[in-house]
Amino acid sequence: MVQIKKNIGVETKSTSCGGTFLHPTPMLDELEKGPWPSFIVGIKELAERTRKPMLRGVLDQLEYSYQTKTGYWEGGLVTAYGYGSGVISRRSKIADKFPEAHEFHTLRVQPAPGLHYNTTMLRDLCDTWEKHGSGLIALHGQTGDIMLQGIEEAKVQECFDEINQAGWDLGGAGPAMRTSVSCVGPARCEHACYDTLQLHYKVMQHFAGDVHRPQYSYKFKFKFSGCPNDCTNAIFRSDLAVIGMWRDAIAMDTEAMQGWIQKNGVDFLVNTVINRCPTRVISLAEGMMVIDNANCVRCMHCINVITEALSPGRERGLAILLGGKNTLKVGAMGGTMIVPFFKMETDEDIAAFIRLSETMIEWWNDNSFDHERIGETIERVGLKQFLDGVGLDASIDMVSRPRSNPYYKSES
Amino acid sequence: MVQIKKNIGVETKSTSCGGTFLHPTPMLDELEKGPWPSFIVGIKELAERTRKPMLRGVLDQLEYSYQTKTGYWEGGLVTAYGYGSGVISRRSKIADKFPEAHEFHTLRVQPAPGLHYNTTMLRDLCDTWEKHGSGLIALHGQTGDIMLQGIEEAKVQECFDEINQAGWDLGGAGPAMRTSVSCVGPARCEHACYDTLQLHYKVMQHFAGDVHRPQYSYKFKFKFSGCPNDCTNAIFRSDLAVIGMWRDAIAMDTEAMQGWIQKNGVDFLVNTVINRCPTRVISLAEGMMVIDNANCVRCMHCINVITEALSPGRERGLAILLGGKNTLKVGAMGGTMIVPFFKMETDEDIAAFIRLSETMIEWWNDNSFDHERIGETIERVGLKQFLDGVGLDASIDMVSRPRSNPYYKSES
Amino acid sequence: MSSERTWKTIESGPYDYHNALHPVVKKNYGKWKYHELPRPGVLKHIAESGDVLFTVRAGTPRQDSVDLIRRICDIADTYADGYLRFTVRNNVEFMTPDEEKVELLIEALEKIGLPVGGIGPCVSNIAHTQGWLHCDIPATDASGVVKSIMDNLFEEFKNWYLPSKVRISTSCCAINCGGQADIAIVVKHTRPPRINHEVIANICELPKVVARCPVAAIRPTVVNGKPSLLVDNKKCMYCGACFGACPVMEINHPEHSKFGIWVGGKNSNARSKPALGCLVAQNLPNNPPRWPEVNEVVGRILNAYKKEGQPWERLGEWIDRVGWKHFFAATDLVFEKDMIDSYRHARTTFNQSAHVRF
Amino acid sequence: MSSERTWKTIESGPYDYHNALHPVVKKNYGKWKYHELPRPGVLKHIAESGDVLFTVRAGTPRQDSVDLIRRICDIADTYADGYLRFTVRNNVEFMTPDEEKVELLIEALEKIGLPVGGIGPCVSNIAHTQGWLHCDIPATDASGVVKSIMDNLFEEFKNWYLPSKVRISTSCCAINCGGQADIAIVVKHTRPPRINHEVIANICELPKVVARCPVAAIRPTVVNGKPSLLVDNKKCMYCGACFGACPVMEINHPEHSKFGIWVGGKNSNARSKPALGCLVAQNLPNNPPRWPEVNEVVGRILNAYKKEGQPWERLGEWIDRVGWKHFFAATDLVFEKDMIDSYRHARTTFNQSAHVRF
Ligand code: SRM
Ligand code: SRM
Ligand code: SRM
Ligand code: SRM
Ligand code: SF4
Ligand code: SF4
Ligand code: SF4
Ligand code: SF4
Ligand code: SF4
Ligand code: SF4
Ligand code: SF4
Ligand code: SF4
Repeated sequence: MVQIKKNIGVETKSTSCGGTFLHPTPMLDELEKGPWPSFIVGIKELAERTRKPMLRGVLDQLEYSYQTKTGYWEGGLVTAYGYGSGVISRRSKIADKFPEAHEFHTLRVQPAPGLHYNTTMLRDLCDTWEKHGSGLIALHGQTGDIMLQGIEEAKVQECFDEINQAGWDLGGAGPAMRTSVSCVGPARCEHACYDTLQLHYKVMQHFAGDVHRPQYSYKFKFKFSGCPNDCTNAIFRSDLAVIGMWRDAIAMDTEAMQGWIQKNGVDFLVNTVINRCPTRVISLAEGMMVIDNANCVRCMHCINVITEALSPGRERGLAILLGGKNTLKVGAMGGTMIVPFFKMETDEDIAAFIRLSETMIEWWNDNSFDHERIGETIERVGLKQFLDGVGLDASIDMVSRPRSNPYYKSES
Repeated sequence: MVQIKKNIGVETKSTSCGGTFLHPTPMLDELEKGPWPSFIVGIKELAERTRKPMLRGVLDQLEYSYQTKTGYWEGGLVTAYGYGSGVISRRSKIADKFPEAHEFHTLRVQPAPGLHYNTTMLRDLCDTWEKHGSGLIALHGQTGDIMLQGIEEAKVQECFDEINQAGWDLGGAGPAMRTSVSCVGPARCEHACYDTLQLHYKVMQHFAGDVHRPQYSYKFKFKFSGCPNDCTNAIFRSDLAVIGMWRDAIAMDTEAMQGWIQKNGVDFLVNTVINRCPTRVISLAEGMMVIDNANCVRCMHCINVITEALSPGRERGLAILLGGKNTLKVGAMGGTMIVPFFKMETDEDIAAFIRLSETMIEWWNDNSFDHERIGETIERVGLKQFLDGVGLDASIDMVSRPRSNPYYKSES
Repeated sequence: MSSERTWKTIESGPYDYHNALHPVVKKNYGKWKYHELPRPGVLKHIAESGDVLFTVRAGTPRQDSVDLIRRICDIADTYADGYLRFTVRNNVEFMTPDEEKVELLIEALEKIGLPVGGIGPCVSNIAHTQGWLHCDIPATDASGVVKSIMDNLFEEFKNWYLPSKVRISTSCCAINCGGQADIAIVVKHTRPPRINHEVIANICELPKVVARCPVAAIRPTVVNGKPSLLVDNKKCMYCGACFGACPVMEINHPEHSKFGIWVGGKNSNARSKPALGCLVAQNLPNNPPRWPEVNEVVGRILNAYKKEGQPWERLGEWIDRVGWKHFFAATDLVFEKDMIDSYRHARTTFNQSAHVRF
Repeated sequence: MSSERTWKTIESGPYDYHNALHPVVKKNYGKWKYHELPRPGVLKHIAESGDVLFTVRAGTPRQDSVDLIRRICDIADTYADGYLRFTVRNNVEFMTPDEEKVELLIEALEKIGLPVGGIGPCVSNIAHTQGWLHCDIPATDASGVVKSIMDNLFEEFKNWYLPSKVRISTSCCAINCGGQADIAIVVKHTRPPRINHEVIANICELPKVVARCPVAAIRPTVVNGKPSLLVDNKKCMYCGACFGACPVMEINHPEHSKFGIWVGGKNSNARSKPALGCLVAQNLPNNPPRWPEVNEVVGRILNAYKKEGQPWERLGEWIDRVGWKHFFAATDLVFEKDMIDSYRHARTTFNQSAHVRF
C-alpha cells in the first residue's frame, strides 16, 4: 500500500543543528526528514562547507518563501559577451531583507546528447562552478540544460569562458532556438531507429547562433527520441519532435519468439500483447504470433513486451511531428504528424533534415505573431496553408480523420 | 456488385409522350427511367389527370432548373389566421416565363406520433388537398411534417380550416418550436423504454402555441427515440433529444439465450457480440454470455443482435441530450448528455419533463443571440453556466473526460 | 386570407394517434418481446402475448401524388386492415398478423412500382430534401439525385448484400437538411456570393446578414450611394449562410456549385458513439438529370464496404477498423489538402501522435 | 561584464558526446539486441555481439550540490569505468559490463543516500520545476513538493508494485514546465491578477501584456493620470499568462494559489496515442513544508490504479477501460462543475452520445 496519510519521518543525516554558518530555517528543516534524498540537506552541506554567503542568503529567502508562501525573485537581463541568451537573471525583490541573496543568476549549459558524461568532465565542471558560482547544479532542467544555479553578474563571463574552454556552451532562453535533449538511443537502446545523439549534436551545432541570439517570434524546441516510445516526451514538449520510425514490417526472430512464448505462455501473449495492440492486428496462428504489418501503427507495444524477439523493421528513419507545446494560452498541444518517414542514414540526410527544419522555422517566423509557437501559428492559419507554405503534400497520416464540416474554400 | 457506371435504364410506365396537357420536359423525362419509383412519373400522372395548371407550371420551371442548373423560388410570408408559421411561401422568380407556377406554397402539417395512419384519414387528407392544392404531398419532410406542396395563398385558409376540422394542425417554421417525430416505439418495437408516441403527443400539445407563433431566438426541435438506437436521428438532429434509457441490468432470458447460442454457435457470439461491445464487458463463462452491467454503456448492440434473449432492464425511462443540430455556422453538433435518467411512467413524470424542458428553453431564450440554437448558446457561455442557469448538478456522464486545460475560474 | 371563415381553429398539435394504430399494435402496445427478419423487406414481431405481427416495407419517392397515396391506401385496405405507417426514411409499412398476406402485400406493392426492401443489412431509402422543386436556396434537385442513385442501388435496397444497413442522405445546399448519414451527398459551393447592390437594402436587413457569417467576412459598405454589403473574398469560405438570410447574397452557381461526399456519419449509439461524416470526395459536378459522377463515387464506396465490412459493422466503423489510409486506397479516392479540417476544432482532428500506417 | 576576456568563445553547441560514452556503449553503438529487467533499478542490455551491459539507476534530488556530484563521480570511477549518464527524469545511471558490480553499485549508491529504482513498473522520479528557489513567477516550491511526495512513494520507486511505470510531474505555476504526466501536480490560481498601477508603465510594455491574455480580459486604462491596465474580472480565468509577461500583474497569492491534480497524461505512443492529463482534484491548499493534502490525493490515485490496473496498462489507459465514473468512485474524488471543459475545444469533450454507465 502506498502511504497516504503521514510522512514516514525517517531521519537521514541532518545538518540543521550541526552548522554554525547558517541561520535557522525551521520550515526547510522539515524537508531534511524522510528517506528521499533531500535538496535541503545538500544545499546546507554545501553552504556549511563553502561558507558562501550567497547560499546562506538563498536559504534564508527560501525559508521566508515557505513562511509567507510567496516567491521573491525577479527577472532581468544578464548575458555573456556576444550572446543574447543562456543566462537567466534573478535578483531578489527583498534584497533589503536578505542582501546575501541579492543576485542568483543561472547559467543554462547545453549537455552532451543523451545526457552522457565521463567523470572528468563533470568534476571539472564542478570545480569551475564552485570557484565562480554557488556550487548548486540542477541535473537537469526540464528542457535538458545543466543549470548552474547561483552566480553574480560580475562573475558570469569568466565562469562561462572557463567552461567554454572545457567544451561547454550555453543553452537557449527567450525567443530563440532552445537547448535540446535526445534519448539514450543507439548508445544503449535496441529500439533506436536513427542515431539520436548524432542528429541532436549536428542539428544543435547548426542552430548554435539561433540558440545564442534570440531572433525568433518565440521559443523553438527540438527533441530527439529514437522510437515512438518517445522517452524525451518530444510530442507534447517540443515544437519539432523527431521520433524514430520504421517503414517495413516489424522484425521477428522466430526462434526467440518461440522461446518467449514457451517461457511466458499463450495466455500472457494473448492478454498482454495481442489484446493490447491498438489496431488489433496481431493474431495467433498455430501458437505463433502473426502481425498484419499494413495495419500496425508502429506503437511499439508488442516490441516493448517481447523485446528479445521483436524489433523495429530494417527500413529505419524518423518521423517529424510539428507544433507540440504545453499549456500557455491555447492549452497543451501535441505535435502533429507532418513527415511520417524521413530517411536518416547519411550526412546528406542530416543536411536535408536541417534544410527542411529551416524551411519550417522560416515559414513560422514569417507568419507568426509575437510570442506564438509554431503549433499555434499552424492552428491559426491552417495546416493546409502551412503545407503550401513549406511545399509539402497532404497525407492522411497528418489527421485522425478528414474534416467533418464544409467550412473551407474549395476552389474547383 | 453495385453498379457504378451506367444506369440500368429499365422503363417504367412513362407518361411523357401520352399526355397532351403537359409541355415537353426532356431532361425530367430521363428521371422516368430506371426501376426506382419516379417522382416525375407521379407528378406527370397527377397533372395529366387533374389538369392543374400549377403542376404544369411547376414541371416547366423544374425542367428549366435542370437545364440552367438554377433554382427559381423565392420565400415570402403566407400564414393561416392566428398563426405565424406553418406555411412555407414560395413564389416564382421567373413568373414571367412560367406564370402557371407563380405561387407554390407548402403547408407543413404535423403527423401523428410514430407516423401512424389509417386509410380513412389519409384518403380524406388527399381529397381535401386535391380540392384546394396541387395534390402533391411529401411523406415526410426531414423534420417529420406532412408537406402539402403547392397551394395558392388565396386557398390556404380554407384548406387549413378543412384539414383542421379533420384533426390536423400545422407544424413549425421560423424561430419557433418545430414539429417533432417519434420512433414507432412501443407500438411495434420491443426496445422502447418509454412511450414515445404518448410523450411526443403530450409535449407537442403543450408547446402548440410556440409551434404556431414564432417567439424563440431560433428553431427548437424535440425528437423522441425509444432507445439508444435512436431511430429518429435525435442526437444530431434535434435540440432536445429524448432517448429511451434503462438503469438496471440488461434483462436476459437465459433459456432463450441458450437456444440462441445453440443455433448460432459460440464463434458467432464471440465475433459478433462479445468483440463488438464498446466497453468489452461481455465475457464467456461456461458457454454462457455474462455482462458486467456496471460497465455497460447501454449501447444496445448485444440486445440488437440477440433480440430474442436480451432486452433493456426493467427500470426504464429516458435520457435527455441537449444541443444537437446540423452544420450551419458552427459545424454539426451532437446533443450533449444532460440528464442520464428520467423516470417516465406517470402523468406527473410527463409534467415534470415538460417543466424541465421549459426551464431549458427559457434559459436559452434569455441567454441566446438571434439565430442561435441552444447547443451554440451552451457552447458559447459554457456547460457549467448552463447547468447553473437551469439548476442542474454536474455529472461525469455529461463529458467524455474532465478538462485538460487550466483555463477556468476556480474560486476557492 | 381570401375566403370567409366559419371554422375556429383548434390548435391540436400532432394528430391523435390512437385511432391510427393497427388493432394488433393496440393490443400488444409496449408488450413486444422480440423480432425476426424473415426475409428482405419483412419484419416479424413477436409479442409477449404470443401474437405475431408481420411488417412489409416498401420504398416511395417521397414526393408523392394523391394518386399514389390512394393506391397505397387501397393496398392497406386489402391486406393490412386499413392501417399503415411511414418510416423516418420515407418508406411505407404495412402490418398484418397474417403470414399469408406477406407475399400478397409484396406482390401488390411491386405491382404499383414500389420496391419492397429497406429492412436489415441493405441500403435503405435516401433521406432527402427539397431541391429545385421547392426550396428557395438549393443548388440542385435532391429528388432527382435520389432517383438516379436509387435506380443504381435498386438491388441493394431489395437484398441483403451488405454488412449492415447503409443510410444515405442527399442535400441541396451546405445546410444539409438531410443530415448525417453513412454516405451523405451534399452540395458545396466553390465561389463567394455575388451581391446585387441595387436591391439588397430594400430586401434584406443588412446587420442580420452581417451577423450570419461565421467568419466575419461581410462588412457594411456603400455602393452607388446605397447601403450594401461587401464580402471579403479572402475570408469567405463559400458556406452560403448569408444566402439563407438574404436572397440577394446569391451563392448558387450552375457550374461552381459542386457536390461533396461525406462518409461515416452515424446517429445510433450502437457500439460506437454517434459520429459525423467526413469528406472523402469533393468538386463532383452537379450534373442533372442523372448525376453519373456522384453515382460512381457512391458505388465505389459501397463496393469497398461490401467487400470488407463485417456483420453489424457500420460503414464508419469499418473505416475505423481498417484506417482511413486503407479506405482511400480501397475506394481509389484521393485525400486532398482541403480534406484537412481547418475550422474551429481543427486541432482536435490532427494526428497528434506517431501512430502511422505504411 | 566586469572581467577582462582572454578567451574567444567557441559556439560549439552541445558538448561533444563521443568522449562521454562508456567503451562498451561505443563498441556496441546501434547494435543492441534486447534488454531484460533483472531486478528493480537494474537494466541488462544484450548486444548483437553478445556483449552485456548492466545499468543501475538511482534517484537524485535534481538540485544537486557539487559535493553530491563528486560523490556520484567517485562511484562511477570505482564501479562504472568513469562514465555515467542522467535520465530525462533526473535519475542517474551507471553502466558496467560486469554483473558483480551491480550489487556493489547499489550498496554504494544507497550509502550516499540515493535510492536505486525507477526502472520498470514503479514510480519514477518526479519531473519538476524551479519554484521559489529560482523562478520569478512561482506560487510554490516544486522541489519541496517533490521531496514530500517521494518520501511517501519511496518504496514505490524502489519496487515493482504497479501495473506499469507512473510518471509524476510537479509545476509551480499553470504554465506547467513539468509537462503532461500520469499524475501532474500543478498550481492553479483562483483570483485575478492584482495590478500595481503606480509602476506598471515603467516596467512593462503594456500592449504586449494586453496581447498575452488568452481571453482578452485586459484593457489599457489610465489610473491617477498614468497609463495602466484594467482586468475585466468577469472574463479573467486566473491563468497568469499576463504575469509571465509583466511582473506587475501579480497573480500569486499565499492563500488563493492552489493545487490541481491532473491524471492520465501520457507522452509515449505505446498502445494508445499520447494523451493530455485531466483535472480530477482542485483547490488543494498550497501547504508547505510537506503538502499533506496533495500527498493524500496522489496516494489515493496510486492505490486505486495499483489495485485495478493490468500489466502494461498506463494510468490513463486504466481509466479509459474502467471509465471516469468508476475512477471517481474508486478514488473517492468528486467530479465538480469546474472539471467540465469550458475552453476553446470544450465541445469536443462533451458526451455527445447516449453512452452512459449507471
Ligand atoms: C421503422 C424505423 C423507425 C421509425 O419509427 O420509422 C426503424 C425500425 C427499426 N429499427 Fe431503426 N428504424 C428506423 C430508422 C433508424 C435510424 C434513422 C434513419 O435510418 O434515418 C437509425 C439511426 C441511423 C444511424 O445510425 O445513422 C436506426 C438505427 C437502428 C439500429 C442501430 C443500427 C446500428 O447498428 O448502428 C437498430 C439495431 C438493429 O438494426 O437491430 C435499429 C433497429 C430497428 C428495428 C429492428 C427495431 C425493432 O426491433 O423493431 C426496426 C427494424 C430495423 C430495420 O429497418 O432493419 N435501428 N434506425 C426506421 C426505419 C427507417 C427506414 O425506413 O430505413
Ligand atoms: C423541408 C425540409 C427539407 C425536406 O425536404 O425534408 C427543410 C427545408 C428547409 N430548411 Fe431545413 N428542412 C428540413 C429539415 C431540416 C433538418 C432535419 C431535421 O429536422 O431532422 C435539419 C437538420 C437538423 C437541425 O435542425 O439542425 C435542417 C436544418 C436546417 C438549417 C440549419 C440549422 C442549423 O442550425 O444548422 C436551416 C437554416 C436556417 O434555419 O437558417 C434550414 C432551413 C431550411 C429552409 C427553411 C431554407 C431557408 O432558409 O429558406 C428550407 C425550406 C425548404 C422548403 O422549401 O420547404 N434547415 N432542416 C425539412 C423540413 C420538413 C419538415 O418540416 O418536416
Ligand atoms: C533512460 C530513459 C531515456 C533517457 O534517455 O533518459 C528511458 C529508457 C528506457 N525506456 Fe523510456 N526512458 C526514459 C524516459 C521515458 C519517458 C519520458 C519520461 O519518463 O519523462 C517516456 C514517456 C512517458 C510517457 O508516456 O508519459 C518513456 C516511455 C517508454 C516506454 C513506453 C511506456 C508505455 O507503455 O507507455 C517504454 C517501453 C517499455 O517500458 O518497455 C520505454 C522503454 C525504455 C527502455 C526499456 C528502453 C530500452 O530498451 O532500453 C529503457 C528502460 C525503461 C525503464 O526505465 O523502465 N520508455 N520513457 C528515460 C528514463 C526516465 C526515468 O528516469 O524514469
Ligand atoms: C527551468 C525550467 C524549469 C525547470 O526547473 O526545469 C523552466 C523555467 C521557466 N520556464 Fe519553462 N522551464 C523549463 C522547461 C519548460 C518545458 C519543458 C521542456 O522544455 O521540455 C516547458 C513545456 C514545453 C514547452 O516548451 O511548451 C516549458 C514551458 C514554458 C512556458 C509555456 C510555453 C507554452 O507555449 O506553453 C513558459 C512561458 C513563456 O515562455 O512565456 C515558460 C517559462 C519559463 C520561465 C522562463 C518563466 C518566465 O516566464 O519567467 C521559467 C524560468 C525559471 C527559472 O528561473 O529558471 N516555460 N518550460 C525548464 C528549463 C530548463 C532547461 O533549460 O533545461
Ligand atoms: S525513445 Fe525509443 S530508442 Fe529512445 S531510449 Fe526510449 S525506447 Fe529507446
Ligand atoms: S507495434 Fe503496436 S500497432 Fe504494431 S503490431 Fe505491435 S502492438 Fe500492434
Ligand atoms: S429507437 Fe429504439 S425503441 Fe424506437 S424504434 Fe428504434 S429500436 Fe425501437
Ligand atoms: S448494451 Fe452495448 S455496452 Fe452494454 S453489454 Fe451490450 S454491447 Fe456492451
Ligand atoms: S438542404 Fe438547403 S437547399 Fe436543400 S432543402 Fe435544406 S435548406 Fe433547402
Ligand atoms: S458564404 Fe459564408 S463565409 Fe462567405 S460571406 Fe456568406 S456567410 Fe460569410
Ligand atoms: S512552472 Fe511556472 S513557476 Fe515553475 S519554473 Fe515553470 S514558469 Fe516557473
Ligand atoms: S490572469 Fe490570464 S485571463 Fe486573467 S488577465 Fe491575466 S492573462 Fe488574462
